[in-house]
Amino acid sequence: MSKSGGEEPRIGVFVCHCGTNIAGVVDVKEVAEYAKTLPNVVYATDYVYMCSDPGQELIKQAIKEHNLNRIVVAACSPRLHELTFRRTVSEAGLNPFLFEQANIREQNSWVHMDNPEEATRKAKDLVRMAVAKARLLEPLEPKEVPVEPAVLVIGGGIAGIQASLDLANKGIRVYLVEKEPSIGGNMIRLDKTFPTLDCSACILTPKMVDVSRHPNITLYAYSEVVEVDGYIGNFDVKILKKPRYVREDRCTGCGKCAEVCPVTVPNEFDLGLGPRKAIYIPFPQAVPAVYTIDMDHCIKCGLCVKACGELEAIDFDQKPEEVNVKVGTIIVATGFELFDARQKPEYGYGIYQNVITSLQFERLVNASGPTGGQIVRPSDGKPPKSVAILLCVGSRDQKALPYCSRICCMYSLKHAHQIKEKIPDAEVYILYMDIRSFGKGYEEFYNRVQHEGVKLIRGRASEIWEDPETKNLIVRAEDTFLGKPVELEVEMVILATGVIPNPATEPIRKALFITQSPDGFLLEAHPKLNPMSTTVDGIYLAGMCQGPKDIPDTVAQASAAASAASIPILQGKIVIEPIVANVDENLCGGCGICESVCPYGAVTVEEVGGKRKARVNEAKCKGCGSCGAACPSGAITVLHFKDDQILAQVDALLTG
Amino acid sequence: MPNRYPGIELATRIVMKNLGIELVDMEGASCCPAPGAFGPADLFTWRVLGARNLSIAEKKGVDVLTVCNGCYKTLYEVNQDLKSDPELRERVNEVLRPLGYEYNGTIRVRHIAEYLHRDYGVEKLRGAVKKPLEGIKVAVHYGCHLMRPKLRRELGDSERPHLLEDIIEATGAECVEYKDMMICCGAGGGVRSYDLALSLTLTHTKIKNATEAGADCMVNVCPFCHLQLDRGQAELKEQWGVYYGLPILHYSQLLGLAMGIPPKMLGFEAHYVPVDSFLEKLKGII
Amino acid sequence: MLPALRRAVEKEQVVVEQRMLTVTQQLVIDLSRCVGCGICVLSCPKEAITQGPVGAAVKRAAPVPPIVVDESKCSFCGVCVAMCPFGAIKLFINGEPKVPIIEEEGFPKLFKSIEIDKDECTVCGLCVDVCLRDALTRVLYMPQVRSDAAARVRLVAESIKFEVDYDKCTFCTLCSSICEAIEVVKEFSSEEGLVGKHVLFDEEKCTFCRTCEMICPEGAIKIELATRDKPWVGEIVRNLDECIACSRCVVACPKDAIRVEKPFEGEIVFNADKCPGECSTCVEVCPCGAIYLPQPTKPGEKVPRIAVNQDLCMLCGACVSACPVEGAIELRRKAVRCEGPETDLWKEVVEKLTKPLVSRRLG
Amino acid sequence: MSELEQMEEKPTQRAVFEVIRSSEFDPEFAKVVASSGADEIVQCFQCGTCTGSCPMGRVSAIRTRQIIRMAVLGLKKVLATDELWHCTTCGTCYDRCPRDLKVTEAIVVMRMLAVREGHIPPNLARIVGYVYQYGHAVPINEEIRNLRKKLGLSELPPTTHSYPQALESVQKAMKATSIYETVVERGKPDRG
Repeated sequence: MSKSGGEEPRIGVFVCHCGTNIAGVVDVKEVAEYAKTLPNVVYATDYVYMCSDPGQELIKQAIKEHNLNRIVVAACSPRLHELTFRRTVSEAGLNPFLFEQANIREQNSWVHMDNPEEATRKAKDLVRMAVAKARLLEPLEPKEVPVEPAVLVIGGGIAGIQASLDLANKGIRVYLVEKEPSIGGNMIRLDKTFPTLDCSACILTPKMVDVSRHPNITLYAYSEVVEVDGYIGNFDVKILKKPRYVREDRCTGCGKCAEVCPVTVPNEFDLGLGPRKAIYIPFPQAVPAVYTIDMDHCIKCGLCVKACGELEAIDFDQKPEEVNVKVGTIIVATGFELFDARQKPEYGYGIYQNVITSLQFERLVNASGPTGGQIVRPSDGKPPKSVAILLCVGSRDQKALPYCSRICCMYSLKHAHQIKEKIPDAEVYILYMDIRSFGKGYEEFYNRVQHEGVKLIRGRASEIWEDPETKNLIVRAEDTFLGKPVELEVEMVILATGVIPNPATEPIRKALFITQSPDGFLLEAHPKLNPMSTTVDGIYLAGMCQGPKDIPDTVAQASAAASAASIPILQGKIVIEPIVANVDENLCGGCGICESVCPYGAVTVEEVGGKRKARVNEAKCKGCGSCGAACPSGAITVLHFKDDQILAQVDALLTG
Repeated sequence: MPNRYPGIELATRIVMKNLGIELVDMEGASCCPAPGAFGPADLFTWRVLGARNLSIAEKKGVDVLTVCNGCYKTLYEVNQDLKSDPELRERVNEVLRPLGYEYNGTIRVRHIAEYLHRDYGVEKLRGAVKKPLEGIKVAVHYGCHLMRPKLRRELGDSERPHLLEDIIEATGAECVEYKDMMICCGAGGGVRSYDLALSLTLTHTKIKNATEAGADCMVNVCPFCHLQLDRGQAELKEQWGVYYGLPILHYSQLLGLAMGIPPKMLGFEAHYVPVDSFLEKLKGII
Repeated sequence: MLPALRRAVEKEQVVVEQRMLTVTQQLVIDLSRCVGCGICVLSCPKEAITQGPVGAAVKRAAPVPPIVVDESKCSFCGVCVAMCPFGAIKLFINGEPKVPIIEEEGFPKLFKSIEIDKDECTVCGLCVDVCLRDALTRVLYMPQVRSDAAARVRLVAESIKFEVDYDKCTFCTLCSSICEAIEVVKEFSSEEGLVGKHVLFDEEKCTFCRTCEMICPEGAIKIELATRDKPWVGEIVRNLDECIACSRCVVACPKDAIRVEKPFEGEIVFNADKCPGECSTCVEVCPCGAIYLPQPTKPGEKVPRIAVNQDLCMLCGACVSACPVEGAIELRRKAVRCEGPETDLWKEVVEKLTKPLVSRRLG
Repeated sequence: MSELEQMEEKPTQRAVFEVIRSSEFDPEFAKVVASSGADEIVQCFQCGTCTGSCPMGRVSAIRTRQIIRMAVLGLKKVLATDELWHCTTCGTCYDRCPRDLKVTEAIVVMRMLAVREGHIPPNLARIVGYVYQYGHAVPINEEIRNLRKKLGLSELPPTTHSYPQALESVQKAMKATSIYETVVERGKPDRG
């Protein structure tokens, strides 16, 4: 039996009533009395709220009076108050890890409410087990590691831009990585923003310019994060700069190359509505204003080289370039993509020319879009005199996306308004299930659009047919208020497609060992109290990658993430929980099973003195125990959950 | 096998024989029974009788092939239900065992269209066509229960499928798109016998739209749809005074023509809408 | 949905289309012109074109394009348009025929030329007769002269001299009474009485029949004709877009007046011993009619199974694409000529085109 | 007289002003529908995709969404409606329902419950009767026999028509389930 400091354990047991949460079911007095009968227990008592100040004082007093060196509190889940009691114990002069908590609330009184007798018996079992483990507890010392004073921001949309600027303004170095040739994300594609109708580019481009000029921000556009190693405070990041085939240091963005380029292809930025050349910038205000050659379409005719002349910015031989940076924290802001409307074949997207998506409409109505802001329908280029907007295309649909995409109601109301503004005599219908105008000023905007004569029909569109002659569309639905099927003949249909997590997030998610919720978006540490952090220390979330949200919410979360990401950096060092895996190198055979099961990438097998041995990176280790369970030779144990400690608990349970 | 249109039975037997596929009769089989017209009377009885039919095929160790969407729905779904629910299977077998039958879930149920498309193969089918029906415009009628509900089938999308188009185009004919192509013939779910006039409204929509799209004929894969679309036109003439005269062919009959089987062996006599003018059109080909 | 990519066979054309809201690009392949030579396949910088069935492989009712453009790979750059020796490919941007890469001088055009020595040419039209396309047309300036004697005369006449010996002329008007070209002017004066004055001649109306000369009782009229060196009755008009540089015209010209410059230099070799005979696919596909099945001139003479007239061949390679026999035909292009800037891209294309091509077994 | 009063005068119009009272909600009915195979109907959010998809809805009074609504609320009178029998079971609503409801199956279940309540349409009784009597909903008649002979097929197909023992087993199976009592027996007078 291992002892700490060579002393005989003197255990104090404290049973909490938690008001009536525990005491209403469990006979707490009986449990406390029982505890006194257990070996090494020298003191036991109960109290109404152990976590309260008087409760904690009670523990401290008892430690002093009874010279206690091990503490067991039987109360709620350790998730809630383990830290509280560790601190209490520590204040009384004991090592905080000489404390054990027995959960007699969540795992007992709450689940056995109708059986107080059995619950009391189970509480005794749990206390007995805790005491058995407490006897074997060892003092542990937390470690401190220094923090690299820089932040990596992945994704250059509004979330990444906002987070980068906030951090940079605090004086922190920021590496902003964007996979597209320019930052701006999806927001820069939008025409106006609801409900204030600010021009999206007008409010975003100043921030983009700030990013490009800020001395604390290093922008890696047309680049991808390919590898992340390390842990909070010390992440090693490998960034791959994709070849633009245009030298960033020489290109002035003059555009002479694009003028002469003979290859015209659809511009992804306009969602294929308008053209670009094989050498291009996606939009005029692009940051950085550097041209990129699309090698999928370039034929290397050399006209651009000639047009570029003495600048000699074009370099067909450019290769991908690797950049390594070191950062203390990381913000993921990888955004979203649209649901592919072709998955709802009843709406005919991809088949009927005049069925477009909402994002295509944004480009159509945008003054810098391919039509100069004129709303026209694709089949004949004429302004449509009637438009139907279909909500929830993909969203709130068990056959597609079960969740609400949150933004579609509002942007569709905005689209209806924009159509009415530009084609006043157009009939605009919105087919909806519910209008969710949840934000500040949103309900008022909804009201305004109703005033403008937009017809809202409460019914989800069931199908669309195209008249092959006129290319008009017949939208079928039920007006559920009238309880009658309706058929609307319109000249254009806009599908308010839902949002999905950006597929490009997935490799990043895996590299960072962060998790996703069932909907595919990245999982936050706590949905209410910590929505901008992940379960991995030092990695934070901003914007749509965490879940559908509008611009105000995205910006707010981005600032929150920036603030959270700056804390370890401003502290300069971080404390690491000592409950980590520990390798007994004498037993380790270097088989590597531990490495393959570790969900955090904390265990690696390395050469030590000519032999392969498992190594634990204590900063990355979460103490989950997967490696310990998998180790065939019993070489790995998790401190505070050592084999003898757990076996003692099991013994205690079976011998009760 | 369809009782009303023996021509479909004959055409299927000949066509399959020519394709080298052996058909085994299920002696003593009963009505599938009809999913829409019989099912609601008692879903358990519907499953018992369906299982009885399946057990006949099981005993012979062969999969079931249907030429009818209704039979397909009943037998496919009963097979699926009983395979996945051992308790239900036991209750069904409790009724069947004393009668000398037992369902064990050992076979598959396939529709002839599915079989020709997936198992036999479109390319091979094209190879079997001796008289490509070039220049013939076909309006495709899927019928509902072949593809729907898609969650209970493995045939893919039911909004814009191309299963039938593929095997029809293998005969050399061209498929024309027409409005409301995927809607019901009107007969299903017992509606034909419950309210004939109501069922004919959908029939009218289909026939009218197909005719306006320039179809020379409409091809189906279900004798019940076949009845509604064929006899329904005679009924529309009688009740509404409108007549389109659009010839209705079961796929087996169309394939038979393309394989060079003489029309008189394909049993067009039982049709209400004469196919003479259609056959006239094919004169240069067959 | 936009952008819309489409490929469709419409009548005798394959249309490859990329449609955006404001720009539509179409690559149109004229199947009546495309011979399946495969030059575009080799030239395409994006490898978007593949060889389809050529020759005997094509025995179907509907037209099967001998080249297949993958619309998803095509950059609509127009290099194939510039390279096609048969003018079978056209690029349209918003409905207008346009090849930006040529207009911006990023790529030259395939060179070919027809020159006709006007001095030698007799406008006989044999060249037009043998031309397989519409590259040559004979334009006659006066096509309807058979019944118009005056016009006939003017075709050959430089000038017609009509001279009246007034010493002999009695102003009898016999000449003017039979000919519209002659007018006799008489005047009367009190002083001199009736006096003949002039015999006017209208050259335009004269048919050089000389009847006036013969009818004049006094022999006062004399007609002389100054003929042109060479009656200039028309010309052969060239259309280079249509010309496939086969040189049949050169061979046909009795005056050696035509010179054709071909886009390719090199040679074609027929290994007649490898040819199984009785196939003649190469003969059928050859756009120049350069390949033939030699016939014995006398019984028992051994002739090769297949042969080519090198003069007529323009080295397109259609026969190589079509030949189903391994190694029966070999094409070795040595040089490619162009008109316009010889850019790096052009040089790359030339490199690909000048690699030897050998016929391969089908399948 | 006001328009409202006028309408109230006419008893046929009164239904317009009908109040649905909570006392009419039969929670058991909703449970029975759910337990008979349409377990997810409570998730219906009344979007109307089903009605909008329904080909019959365009030509008849059937409103799929309302049928489901009545079942969810436990309004048992849905079983007595004519519209319940207008569904052709085409499954379009089933395929499009964003809540993954087995809409068509729910309707078939409700039809079965209607039959148990005694709402037996004559055609249903007739078809069940035919199956009992001949083994087939569409028995072979004289005309078809002749045609079969003419086409060179066997006069009777190799089904229950040819195998009396097989027919007997069908009849026994039907007797062993509740259908005999609820439909065959009760439906007899309707069979002409």
